[in-house]
Amino acid sequence: MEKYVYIALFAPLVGSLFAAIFGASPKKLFVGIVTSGLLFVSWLASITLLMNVHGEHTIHVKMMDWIAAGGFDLDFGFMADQVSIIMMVTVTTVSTLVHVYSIGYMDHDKGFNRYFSYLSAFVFSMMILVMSDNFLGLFIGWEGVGVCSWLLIGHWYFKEDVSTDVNPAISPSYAANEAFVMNRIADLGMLIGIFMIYWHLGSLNYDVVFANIGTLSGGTITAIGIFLFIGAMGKSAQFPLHTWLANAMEGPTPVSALIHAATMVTAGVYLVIRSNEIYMLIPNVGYFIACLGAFVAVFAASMALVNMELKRIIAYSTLSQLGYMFVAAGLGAYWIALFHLMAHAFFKSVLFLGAGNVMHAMDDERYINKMGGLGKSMPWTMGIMTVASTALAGIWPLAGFFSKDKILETAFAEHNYILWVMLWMGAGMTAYYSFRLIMMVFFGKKNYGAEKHPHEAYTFVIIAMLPLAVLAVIAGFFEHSFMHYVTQVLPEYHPHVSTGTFIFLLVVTLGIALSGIALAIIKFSKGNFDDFFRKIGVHKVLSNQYFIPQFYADKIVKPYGALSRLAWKIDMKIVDATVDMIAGVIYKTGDKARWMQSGNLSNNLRWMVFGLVILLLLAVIYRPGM
Amino acid sequence: MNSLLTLLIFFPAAAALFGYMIEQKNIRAYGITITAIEFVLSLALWLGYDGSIAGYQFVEHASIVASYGINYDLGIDGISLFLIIMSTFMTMIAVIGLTVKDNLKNLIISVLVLEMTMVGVFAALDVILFYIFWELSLVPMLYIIGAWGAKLRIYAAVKFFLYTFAGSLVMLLGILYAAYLYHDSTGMWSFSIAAWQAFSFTYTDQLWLFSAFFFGFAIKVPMVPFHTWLPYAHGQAPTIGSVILAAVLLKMGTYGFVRFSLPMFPDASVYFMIPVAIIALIMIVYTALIAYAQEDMKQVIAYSSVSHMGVIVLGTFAMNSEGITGSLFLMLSHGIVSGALFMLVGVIYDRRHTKMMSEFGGLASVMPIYATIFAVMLMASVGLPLTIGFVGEFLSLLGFFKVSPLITAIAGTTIIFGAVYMLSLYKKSFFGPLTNEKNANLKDLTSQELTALVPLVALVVILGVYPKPMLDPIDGSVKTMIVNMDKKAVTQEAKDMFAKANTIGKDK
Amino acid sequence: MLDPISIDMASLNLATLLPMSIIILGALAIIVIDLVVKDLHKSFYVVISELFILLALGAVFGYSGETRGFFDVMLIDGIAVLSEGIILVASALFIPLALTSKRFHEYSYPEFFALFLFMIAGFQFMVATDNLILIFIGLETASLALYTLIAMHNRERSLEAAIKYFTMGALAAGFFVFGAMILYALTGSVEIHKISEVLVTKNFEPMAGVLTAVVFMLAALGFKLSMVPFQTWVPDVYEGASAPLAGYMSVVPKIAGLVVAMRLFEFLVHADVVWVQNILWIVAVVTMTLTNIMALVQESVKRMLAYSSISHAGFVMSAILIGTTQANSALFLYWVLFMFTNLGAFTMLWVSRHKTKVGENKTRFDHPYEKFSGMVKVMPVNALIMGVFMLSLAGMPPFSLFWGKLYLMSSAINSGFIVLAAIMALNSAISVYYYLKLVVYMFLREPSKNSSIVYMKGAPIALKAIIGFSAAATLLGTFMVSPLLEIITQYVKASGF
Amino acid sequence: MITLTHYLVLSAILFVIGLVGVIRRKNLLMLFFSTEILLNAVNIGFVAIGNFYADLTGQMFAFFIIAVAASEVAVGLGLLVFWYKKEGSIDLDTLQRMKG
Repeated sequence: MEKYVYIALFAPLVGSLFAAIFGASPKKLFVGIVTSGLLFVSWLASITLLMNVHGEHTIHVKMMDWIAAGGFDLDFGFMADQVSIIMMVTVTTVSTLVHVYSIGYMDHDKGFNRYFSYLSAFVFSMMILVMSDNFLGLFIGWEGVGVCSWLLIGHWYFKEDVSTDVNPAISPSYAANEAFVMNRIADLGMLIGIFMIYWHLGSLNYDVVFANIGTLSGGTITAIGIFLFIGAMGKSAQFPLHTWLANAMEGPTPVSALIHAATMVTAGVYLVIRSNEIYMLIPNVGYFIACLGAFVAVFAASMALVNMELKRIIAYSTLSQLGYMFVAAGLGAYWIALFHLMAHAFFKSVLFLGAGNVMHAMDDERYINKMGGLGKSMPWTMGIMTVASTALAGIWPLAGFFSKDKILETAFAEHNYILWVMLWMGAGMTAYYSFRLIMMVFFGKKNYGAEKHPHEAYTFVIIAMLPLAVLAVIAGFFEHSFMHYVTQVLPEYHPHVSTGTFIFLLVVTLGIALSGIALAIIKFSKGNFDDFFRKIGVHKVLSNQYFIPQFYADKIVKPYGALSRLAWKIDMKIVDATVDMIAGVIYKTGDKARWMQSGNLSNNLRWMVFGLVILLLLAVIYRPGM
Repeated sequence: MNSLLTLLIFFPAAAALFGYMIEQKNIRAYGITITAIEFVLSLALWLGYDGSIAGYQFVEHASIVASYGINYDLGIDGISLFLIIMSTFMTMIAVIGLTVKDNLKNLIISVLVLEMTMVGVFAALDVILFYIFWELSLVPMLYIIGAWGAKLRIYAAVKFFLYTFAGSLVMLLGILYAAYLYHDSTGMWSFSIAAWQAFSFTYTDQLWLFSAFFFGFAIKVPMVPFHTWLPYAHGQAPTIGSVILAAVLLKMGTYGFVRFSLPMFPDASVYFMIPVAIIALIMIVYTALIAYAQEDMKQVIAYSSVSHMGVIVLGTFAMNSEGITGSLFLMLSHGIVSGALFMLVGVIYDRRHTKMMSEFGGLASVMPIYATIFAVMLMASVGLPLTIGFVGEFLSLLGFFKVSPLITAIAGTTIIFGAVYMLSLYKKSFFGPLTNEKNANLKDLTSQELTALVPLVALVVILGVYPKPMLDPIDGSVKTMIVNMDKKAVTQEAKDMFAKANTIGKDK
Repeated sequence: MLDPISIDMASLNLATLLPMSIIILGALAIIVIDLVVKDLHKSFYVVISELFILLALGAVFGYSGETRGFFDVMLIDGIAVLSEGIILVASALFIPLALTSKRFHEYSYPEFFALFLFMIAGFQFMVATDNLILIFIGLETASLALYTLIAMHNRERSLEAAIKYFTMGALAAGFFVFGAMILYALTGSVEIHKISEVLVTKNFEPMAGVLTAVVFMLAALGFKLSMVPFQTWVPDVYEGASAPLAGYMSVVPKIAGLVVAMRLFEFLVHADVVWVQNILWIVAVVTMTLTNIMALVQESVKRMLAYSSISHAGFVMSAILIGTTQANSALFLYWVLFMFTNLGAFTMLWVSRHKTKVGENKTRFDHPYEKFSGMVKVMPVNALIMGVFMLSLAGMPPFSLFWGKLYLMSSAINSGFIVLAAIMALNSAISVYYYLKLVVYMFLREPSKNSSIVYMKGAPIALKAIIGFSAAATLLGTFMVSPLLEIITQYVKASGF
Repeated sequence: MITLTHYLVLSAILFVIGLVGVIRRKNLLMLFFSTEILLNAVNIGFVAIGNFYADLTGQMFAFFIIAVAASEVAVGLGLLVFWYKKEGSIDLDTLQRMKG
């Protein structure tokens, strides 16, 4: 079995390095094919593990020593237990398909090879993240995916910076840096969490940590939990570290699909699920996580309501879905969180890919109000995206229904009715903005000039999308087998609600979802509904993302620059000047002292006599020790 | 092979003497050969080093001033071993990457002399001997900066010289006073480092001596507020000067802390732990801020190295082997990384004769390989896991966390600020459209530059993934050092601190 | 009726006079030869004097007998031997410099060499006695000869220098004898060991009298040792004198003065007369610091070296204040090493004269800094040697003078003069600047355009030898220190300091 | 009755006169005279003290001082004449080429 672990882990790396060889050279198709192939290998390995790992015999492998100093001794260790295998399968599935898709999508890009090298490198990091058997290994992957996302968001680095009202993200390279730095902020929190774990338990291996975490004082555990979660907030773009995700849409669309929808952003959720032993001990923190999640779910959804950028809308919806996952995780329903994570990975990634097709067809048009009526020209894409949106909206019998519904159920069962209400509203919004998007893109009248000739994407691209679409449809039916599988490591959880309530919840949730859809369809089938929001005046706030980006720009980025320039001035004008001043003073004193050397003989003689007299005076007046 | 260290020290010097006879146009080849041989010799040191032995190895002894206890004592342990190797290695790399044309012979010769002093500093086991090499290292550096530097070179060189010289004179006072104390209680003159490490000074004396030594080291490191010579020196120095300065000369200061301050004055070290840590904090945050404000690529890296040295100092004063080992490893990694970064800046400077970021932008599209290597070094510099930069930084912070979580938390911002200034540097010069047509047809790295840089890249990755072979010997020596510190500590506070810093879980 | 005076020759122990007599003999010989044969080439006289000096040197170190002799006027103790050694070696290094290829007419007079030898004899007498009379005689003999030697360089500047030096010297002589008079009045003796005995028995009463005497002595010796504020003559005289003579003056008269100072003051210091200690402290500190910072602003290397040598004198002055054996050994060690380095430096100036003057202050200086700019490009070896001298003077390890500084500072610390040591360190830090200035000019600047500079134009082998010798001594100082220290310490111990 | 004290006082007074001369006079010749006064002041003292102690050393010293004084004058005047030839003046303030 070990070898499958290694295959699953290193196949992407091999692919990445292979692609890297051709990094600087012009497009080579086989690069794309080879990397995709290797990912497929990795996928096969993951599936094999999925088939073979159950019950107690999870797989642990120690590859080699890494860092050993003082009491600290850590090696590259990997494990394949149910949770990580689920993650592996999800990651490899989506990424394999995204790779294939990318061959088509990046067809004309001159950074083709480079792109695939990065993409595979990302998958490798992601695999480390999910497969590591210790926190530091996870941190490697954690940072690794960060870098790859930096590289991929900045893939079109040559675009120039523009003002935020032209493009809120300014430029790919800017967005890339923003994403990296924001994640770094969170990573610091995580690092501190890791430090605490080490100094209290003397190890970073999951087994050891989780075995002994109970021995620590409540305060310590809480602190650890909080710091780890700060890390999670960064990666999963939870409020207030969420702004980077929307800007990350500057990257190529497949990247958004893979990294910023399916995998990387869910790493935070994974962390919380993985550390469930810790969070179970600190329900307050869990509750806080849940609340934050619920808040983000609504907060992000609200921004999606009015936004006009195709990908941003989906990005916000990703945010809000992450919120859902955190609610589940926070409330202790870890397997549900994981379930939603997986389901979401499928339908959200395919949604993105669809968006990619659309933008491609519209020569990288990013605003949905400049689209419309594309349904005729690209039926497949329309079909797939509609399915995905339905799944996202949580309509029976699609995946979203099962996973999301469970979360609402949990919230209700835990008697967190406020949370439930928020999530419920969120569900409605989700349904609305998803179909608003569908309507504005595929239906209604053309809002674009005749120079554009939308066309369906390559067949193999569509084919690459189909499996995801299918999964988006059927994933939900695996709920029970999934639960049985993962609860072998994750704590069992069943939302206990009476059948009556259950039915009620079902109806209510479905109801709001359907009504959301209905609203969208009706309103947008004839023109635009956003005027309503303009009327009630929230439009401006929402479309400016609650002015949070401006706030960061004005209150953090600008002052930071000013502060640094000030520091530089201080350094030059004060610290350095002082040093020079001291030297200068000495020098000037020397210059002053020269008058003594008048070179006039009688002055010299006077000096001698003066010296004599002074000494005599001293002899008279100054009498120490007597 | 017991005179290996002597060979290591004086082979370059001898080579420098003979260098005068070499034909002007072959001098570069000569330089590379010599430094390469030197590097191989230093590797032999590594092979011969026995990690299982505590204490110094390759010890050599000869008397200089017998009546006054000044001896020619050489020896290494895990702490100095890799610093020596790093010095020889970086010198070799720097010479390979050398692009200076005029008066090359003198430059190579001074570099060789410099190499002698660097190895000498790390190999010396006699305080006076150490001091001799320490001071002597200023002279060739003065020449290198002052003769091949940029416009302000003479100001920069003299400032560097005077500042460091002044600092080390204070240290000299400390040395003499320590010798006096040693003579006072043992009745014999000795400047042997080992002897002083074994000898336990009284508490108050320790405080004084620590401060005296601190001046010498702090200026060399350089620690805020004694750091202002560094930007000038780096800004004006030729590439090779900056490389060696950043890679090795700065490390002398931090090495001094590990070799002198901690083991000789453990109580004082504990007493000054927090003040020093706070200075380190200022270094980390304040200089990181300044680095962000710079317009000159080289200045960014110059200030960034001050910031990183802050982390090193912090780790050194963690008083546990996680921290100290980490800081020593960080010295090595910072040596390699900052050296590489300075060389990279040198590459673009050779092509465009400017280091101003405003002059660049979009370089990634014209010089992809250059951009890639730069990116790798950048990531190593911001401490990305699996690069050499991470191991040391992580361990240093980890180590100090036990002492003071709060300070470490603030110090940890280095991973944020580091990312900020480095990424903005990268964005300004490599990303965006190619605006300045002067850059339109810059040629990518030459084979010469690649031969210099690729080994560094390789090291960055290899040691990032598998640092063990270096960590083990270092850690061994550090552990013994800490044990001895604990043994000779006179105050209870110190003993408690050592106990606290080295226990996992509840403090006893 | 007077009884016939009968003295047992053996008791005179004339051997004590041998070194001086040799030198004086040499001087007379030169004069006689000049009477007999006219216009001999200077090289002849140079060699003759060199030989006599070496002979005397042999006699000095060969001597091993009674410390006292010639009516107990002579006192050949350890420090006498050491200082005589230094004086003679310095002279031996100095004389060959007359062999410069350029024509200076002082060397064409045999009197020059005769006077030079007389001067040496004077200094020898100064150090080889503790009798104030003889000290006075020696001092005056030496000084008068020296004035003349300076004047013989025969430029307005050298004449001016001679006059200044002479007049102030005369005043100093006045101080000296007045001080001697007071001491005589207090103790009825002019022999320092007797004086000290008497004073100690009288427990230094009347203090006022003793202090007054000390003050006058301090003023007189302060002039010789160029202690502030009696140092005003030094830069001018050095500038006026020929480079080698300036170098010579910075070494030999000072060591003579230092020895006298040791003999005079140390018993006071040891009898801890606090006043003397404090005053010496102040004088030493002020001297080394003030002149140090004055040296910073000089435009002429020669003047800079003048100031720096004052500062060095201040350095070693503190050894007398410390007064331990280590300190006194340090004094001699320092001075030996200083002798080589400083003579070397001045010799470099000597050989690097050039026809036209350079620098903005063209009319004034023979050796402005500008003259040396870019020297490394023109003649690397010279630049290197000069650089080594400068670094050594700056106390940069491992060059010779570093060891002197080291040992002196450590002696200060060992006897609790921490502050003094700190000030010493501070001063060496400051002094680096002006020594470095020359290094900077030589190594870091471009050669000045005017081609009329002829560095070291055909310097004869003798000069090169001298330079090579002092360079080697400076460079390899590290290896000389240990044996030197052995000898010095033993001698100093022997003479009870 | 004239005691030693009187002699010493006289000697001191003369010495001071000498000193004053040295610092006041601008004429080189006068300067030499002043130094002579200094020395002779000391001579008086020495002789008196020698007499007081009934010891010859004082007188010996005096003799030596006289001798030295003589030779000083010789050298001094030599320099002075030389200078006068060059400058045509023996005023101290003309003697100021070098300073700083």
